[in-house]
Amino acid sequence: MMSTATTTTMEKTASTNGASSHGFTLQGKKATRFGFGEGLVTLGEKYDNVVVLGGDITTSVMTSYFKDKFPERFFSMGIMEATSTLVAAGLALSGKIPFFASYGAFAACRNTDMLRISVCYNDANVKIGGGHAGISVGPDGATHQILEEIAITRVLPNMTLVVPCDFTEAKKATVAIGEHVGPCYIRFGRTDTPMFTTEDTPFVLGKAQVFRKGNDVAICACGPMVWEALVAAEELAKDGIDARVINVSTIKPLDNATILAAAKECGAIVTAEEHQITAGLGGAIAEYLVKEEPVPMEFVGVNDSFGGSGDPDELMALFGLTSKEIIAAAKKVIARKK
Amino acid sequence: MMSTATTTTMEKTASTNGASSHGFTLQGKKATRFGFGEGLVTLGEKYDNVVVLGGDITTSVMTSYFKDKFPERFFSMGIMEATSTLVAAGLALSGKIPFFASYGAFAACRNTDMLRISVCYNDANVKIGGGHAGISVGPDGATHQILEEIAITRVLPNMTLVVPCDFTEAKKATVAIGEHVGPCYIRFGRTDTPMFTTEDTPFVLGKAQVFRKGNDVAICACGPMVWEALVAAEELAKDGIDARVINVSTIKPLDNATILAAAKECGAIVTAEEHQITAGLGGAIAEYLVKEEPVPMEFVGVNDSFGGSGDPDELMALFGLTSKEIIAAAKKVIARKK
Amino acid sequence: MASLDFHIYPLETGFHGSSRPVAKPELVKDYGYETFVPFTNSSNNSDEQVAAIAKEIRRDIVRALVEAKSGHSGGPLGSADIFATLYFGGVMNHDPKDPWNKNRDRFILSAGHMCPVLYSTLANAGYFAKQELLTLRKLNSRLQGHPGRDMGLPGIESSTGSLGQGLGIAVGMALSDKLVSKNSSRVYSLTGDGELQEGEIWESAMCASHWKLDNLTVIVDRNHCQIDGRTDEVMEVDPVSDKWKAFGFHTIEVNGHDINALRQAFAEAKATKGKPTCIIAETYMGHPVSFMNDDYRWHGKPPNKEQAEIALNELV
Amino acid sequence: MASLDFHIYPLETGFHGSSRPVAKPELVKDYGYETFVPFTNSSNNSDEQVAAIAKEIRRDIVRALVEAKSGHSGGPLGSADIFATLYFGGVMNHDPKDPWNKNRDRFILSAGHMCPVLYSTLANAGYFAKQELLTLRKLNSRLQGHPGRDMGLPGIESSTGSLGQGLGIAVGMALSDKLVSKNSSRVYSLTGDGELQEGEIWESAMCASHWKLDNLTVIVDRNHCQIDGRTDEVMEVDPVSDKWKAFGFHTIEVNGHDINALRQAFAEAKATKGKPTCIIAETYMGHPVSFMNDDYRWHGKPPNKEQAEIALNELV
Ligand SMILES: Cc1ncc(C[n+]2csc(CCOP(=O)(O)OP(=O)(O)O)c2C)c(N)n1
Ligand SMILES: Cc1ncc(C[n+]2csc(CCOP(=O)(O)OP(=O)(O)O)c2C)c(N)n1
Ligand SMILES: [Mg+2]
Ligand SMILES: [Mg+2]
Repeated sequence: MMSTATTTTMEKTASTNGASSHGFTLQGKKATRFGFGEGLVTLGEKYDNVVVLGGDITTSVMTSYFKDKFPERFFSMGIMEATSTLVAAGLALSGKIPFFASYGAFAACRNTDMLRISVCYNDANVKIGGGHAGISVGPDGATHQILEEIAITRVLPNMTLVVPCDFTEAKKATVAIGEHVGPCYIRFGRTDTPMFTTEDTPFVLGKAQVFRKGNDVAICACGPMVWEALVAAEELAKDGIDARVINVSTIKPLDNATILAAAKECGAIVTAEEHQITAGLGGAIAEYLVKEEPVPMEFVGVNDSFGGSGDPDELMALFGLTSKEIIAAAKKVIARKK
Repeated sequence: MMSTATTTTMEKTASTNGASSHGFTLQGKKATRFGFGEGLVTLGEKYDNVVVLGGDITTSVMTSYFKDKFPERFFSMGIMEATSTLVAAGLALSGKIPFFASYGAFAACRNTDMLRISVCYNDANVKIGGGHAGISVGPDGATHQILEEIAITRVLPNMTLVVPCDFTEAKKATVAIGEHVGPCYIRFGRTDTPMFTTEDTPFVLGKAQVFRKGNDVAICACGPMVWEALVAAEELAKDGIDARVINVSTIKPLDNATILAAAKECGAIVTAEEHQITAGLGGAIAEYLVKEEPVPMEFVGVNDSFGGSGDPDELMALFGLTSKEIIAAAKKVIARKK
Repeated sequence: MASLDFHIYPLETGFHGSSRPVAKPELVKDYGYETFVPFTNSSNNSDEQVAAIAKEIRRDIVRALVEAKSGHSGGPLGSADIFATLYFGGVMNHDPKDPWNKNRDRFILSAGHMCPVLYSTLANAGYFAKQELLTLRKLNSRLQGHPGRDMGLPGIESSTGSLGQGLGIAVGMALSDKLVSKNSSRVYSLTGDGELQEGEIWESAMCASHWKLDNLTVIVDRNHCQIDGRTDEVMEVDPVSDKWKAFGFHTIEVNGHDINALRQAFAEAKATKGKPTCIIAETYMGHPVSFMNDDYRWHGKPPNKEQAEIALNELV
Repeated sequence: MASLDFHIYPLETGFHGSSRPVAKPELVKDYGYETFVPFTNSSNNSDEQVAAIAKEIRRDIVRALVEAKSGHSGGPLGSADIFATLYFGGVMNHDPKDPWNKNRDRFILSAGHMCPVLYSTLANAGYFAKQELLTLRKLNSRLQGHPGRDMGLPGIESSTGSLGQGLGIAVGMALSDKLVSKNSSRVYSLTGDGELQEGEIWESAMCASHWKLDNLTVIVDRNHCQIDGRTDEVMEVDPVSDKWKAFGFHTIEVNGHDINALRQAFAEAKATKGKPTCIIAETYMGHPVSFMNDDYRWHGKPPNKEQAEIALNELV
């Protein structure tokens, strides 16, 4: 799964050189959803008021871990994402810390009005897990893929939006949103993707992390595209291009300082996300930078179309979501620098 | 209603000078929803397969005009925005041209999943009217105001999104989306707002119109903020600033050529919308320009907060949605030009 | 194991993310509000006393609406007897002096547009000064056009206004009480009958009965009216009682203007174990104001000054 | 007055907004697909003949799934008798040679994940070559993991896959036929029983009965299973029949594996005037494959090669 050509190259590079310029090592692959599942268990162990609502796909979005461990704090809701979100709001207004998880397609779209009014306008301490994000879901096809929810959730006032880059960060991010007070949405994927951060890799909710230093161009990525960005940076280095790679795992609130520094110091930005180019991470960064430091940008993402069935790696290649497109975008944006 | 201080100034200016530099004359006030209602009747008269679905607020969103004229092609759906959207999709897939209208809060958020899958992924010829948009709804407060749906609808592939600037354009836009094949969303308001375009003012779906020439800064606005932009331009002219005013009534697809020319020729952009700054019209323009011509931008809109009760004009002033903020933004962005 | 504490009760902080002030009641009318002594909640209050409070609630609704110049008359007036029974007939366990008491029963107004009756009820119970009713729908008022929790008005448990959502929140609260905290609080939620057209109502109903939430009581304000007309013409919701039964509820049909019948219904709901209860309260929209009674055109408009005067005269 | 015409029937254009090609069936297996002669739809087909076709549909489902290496076995296998009856028992008016004929009856698969049974049914009727079944879920296939109208597969009336949506689309089509075009076409839609938890099902039901859409027949695949377990444990949907009745439907409960009973039910639905009909078809998930039968764990996984062989042997 997702053993794209670029990743293979990377593995080769790593084994040849013994080390990479970014300091991350590929530790195999594991889907971010497992990090979410484990994070829930950690929270459950720490706090007795963390509760989880199941949406009839508990073994897909790994709420099953919590269910097995804390059956008395797990509540099956069946297939009613709108009302599950409302029930979560009611629990939050009663002092509980409820997590509700489903596929992002349904955890952000079936319940958008509920997120807007009952969660965000209420400022209810509800945590939403949106799984199977992006197109890497694969064969299930367009209805089960979701490429729109970064836009949908980040436009909501009071919402915090996190897109962890790998399994390890997903676990940290899940614990962090559980401990943060206020509405949160966390996005995670179904398919096994590269694991490369460690327990020691810094993660702070609301902070973007520079994963590789460089001043020629800054690649701002989220989710599994962070690894693709690191791979791209290694390739770019061969052409003498020194790319900064920033893991923008918190998309809302955006870490303006880190983004601004990148724009000032690199003068050109590439964004990469498994989402529509429209209104996503790239949009968030563009909106901020034109106000502070307008620099040339290029976007790697899905270009305003629905996904489709296929193997995850085939789809990532078909829709242009690999290091290859990041490399091309980086070269293009550097050429545009004034 | 909405007789803001700036508008009053404008009225004075017009009567004093006899003419304005943009060539538009204030013809009184009328809410854009009435244009929607009249447009539906025009469509009904022209085409026998135009049908309208009522959402228990027919006299608010003016589908009542169509209901009165063509009762046999009007179907009351009660209060079920999600299913009304699905029924519309079924009608479209049967060769009808269905319009469903409700408050934008419910016509874009209660049915987001339906818009995504059954309308847009189906490429069904469904037309959604989202009324009571912005905060100018007034006393009903935050739940009935909507400041997020430009983001929510423009991220959907296959969607066409129109935000007419006044009553007359709303009527034209309604007819235009009826004759356009594919999913469309039209946004309109409840409160009476300035009427200033005429039958002769050009309107083409997908085209932005330059409403005032100028090369110092371009103000890109939609909805009632277009009038505020014109008022602002008149004021700026007094300070020797020549502002271009662009009516971006079609937000998706964006008229890239007109936007690009504005960025190139003016070197600075202000956007103005009755919407969150996040991911709205300003976001759409920023996303495009950083790829082509990164110029300084400033955004006039609601800054990531919910609305509230009050008189429309009080709210517009409180949330910073008047010509005053546009003028300040224009001066600020001009100062930022390199 | 620790509970992760967070602030769940609203403060008087004004609008989100801003330092906007809360509107202070300025208007002082000749309503005797300054000297008003709140009514107490007691099962010892006679039906007549509760009915008298309902009348007072209605008067305050009219006064607030005429001042606001917009807002909903029909539903609030028609459901005042239900609110009076709940808050003053000894049905709900609530304390205006300690509004966020952990053991309180909670009320969620799913039909958010009907908030004038809730505001008026709360003011009559002493949650806040009656003068504040006259800020209804005004800029920075804690009495938003639809309930806004962000304004921190005591007694407002949740923002509502988008129909079909409040009931699900109430279900979450009932689930929290019964199955997580395991306390004996009860949760009440009122929905409109047009509101029953929203599918989330039936999701919430299914969920409540699946989890056997016998601490939940739903009241349907069955006034046969919604905005566009009579409910059976706009979108038929009958047979209402069969629907709730089929979704696992104990159902009680009752005259929603009969305090005694309402009290019995609430008692029956409390006594019903193993399933939630739905009380279908037959009411007249706008009742008992002569020119509003049973007329859907009064769903969403306020009386003007003359109409208000007539209404207030009828309500003495 | 003119009708504004637009292209409502899908073409084989591939994915939206792209020139992506449609996958061509490459796999040729020893299934005799090249020489296959489609079955015809006729009320003269005996129950046994229809049952035999159901078996063939099931075999093709297993073959497609094992090739796809992902996808749903349980629902599709369990509902094959319903599909065989609809498409080959003379119930639906449909023509594989003229798939978009204006007078056709339409079928909307609300439970989109069950598409393998629909694809297999359509192939057996001759809508497209059986070989194409072996492209299921592959890149650029017209047989998407959930039905995608953009792929232009003949017989696919709408994209579905997000549960609870297809029924509303079917209601719109029935409304269009009966009240706008005023033709006599019928619309059929199949939902899962877990799917009944989505509130839009009840909105759609209310709407269909409000508009008296007696040209609409809903079939509930009542297999008591969903992803996380038995339906009564995940979220109780019983009493299913009472719910549909309370929402204004004529209801028929039937053994969903009994062709004759199904035929009678569809006939009764056609004869029922003034209200839509809901046929609650009791089925077993995965039926009749021994190791799948009535086991919810087969909701969403394909058989591996060995399992497929066993299944195919059982299905001769
Ligand atoms: C989701 C949603 N859709 C539409 C509205 C607009 N709306 C407010 S009240 C109302 C009618 C409600 O009818 P009912 O529940 O019977 O209340 P009543 O008219 O009896 O007060 C409508 C459609 C809304 N508030 N929320
Ligand atoms: C809106 C939505 N939520 C969740 C899902 C994921 N999902 C697909 S099938 C399914 C279970 C459906 O149960 P049922 O309708 O009984 O079908 P069966 O398992 O019997 O095939 C779920 C939860 C979905 N497709 N759509
Ligand atoms: Mg009513
Ligand atoms: Mg099932």
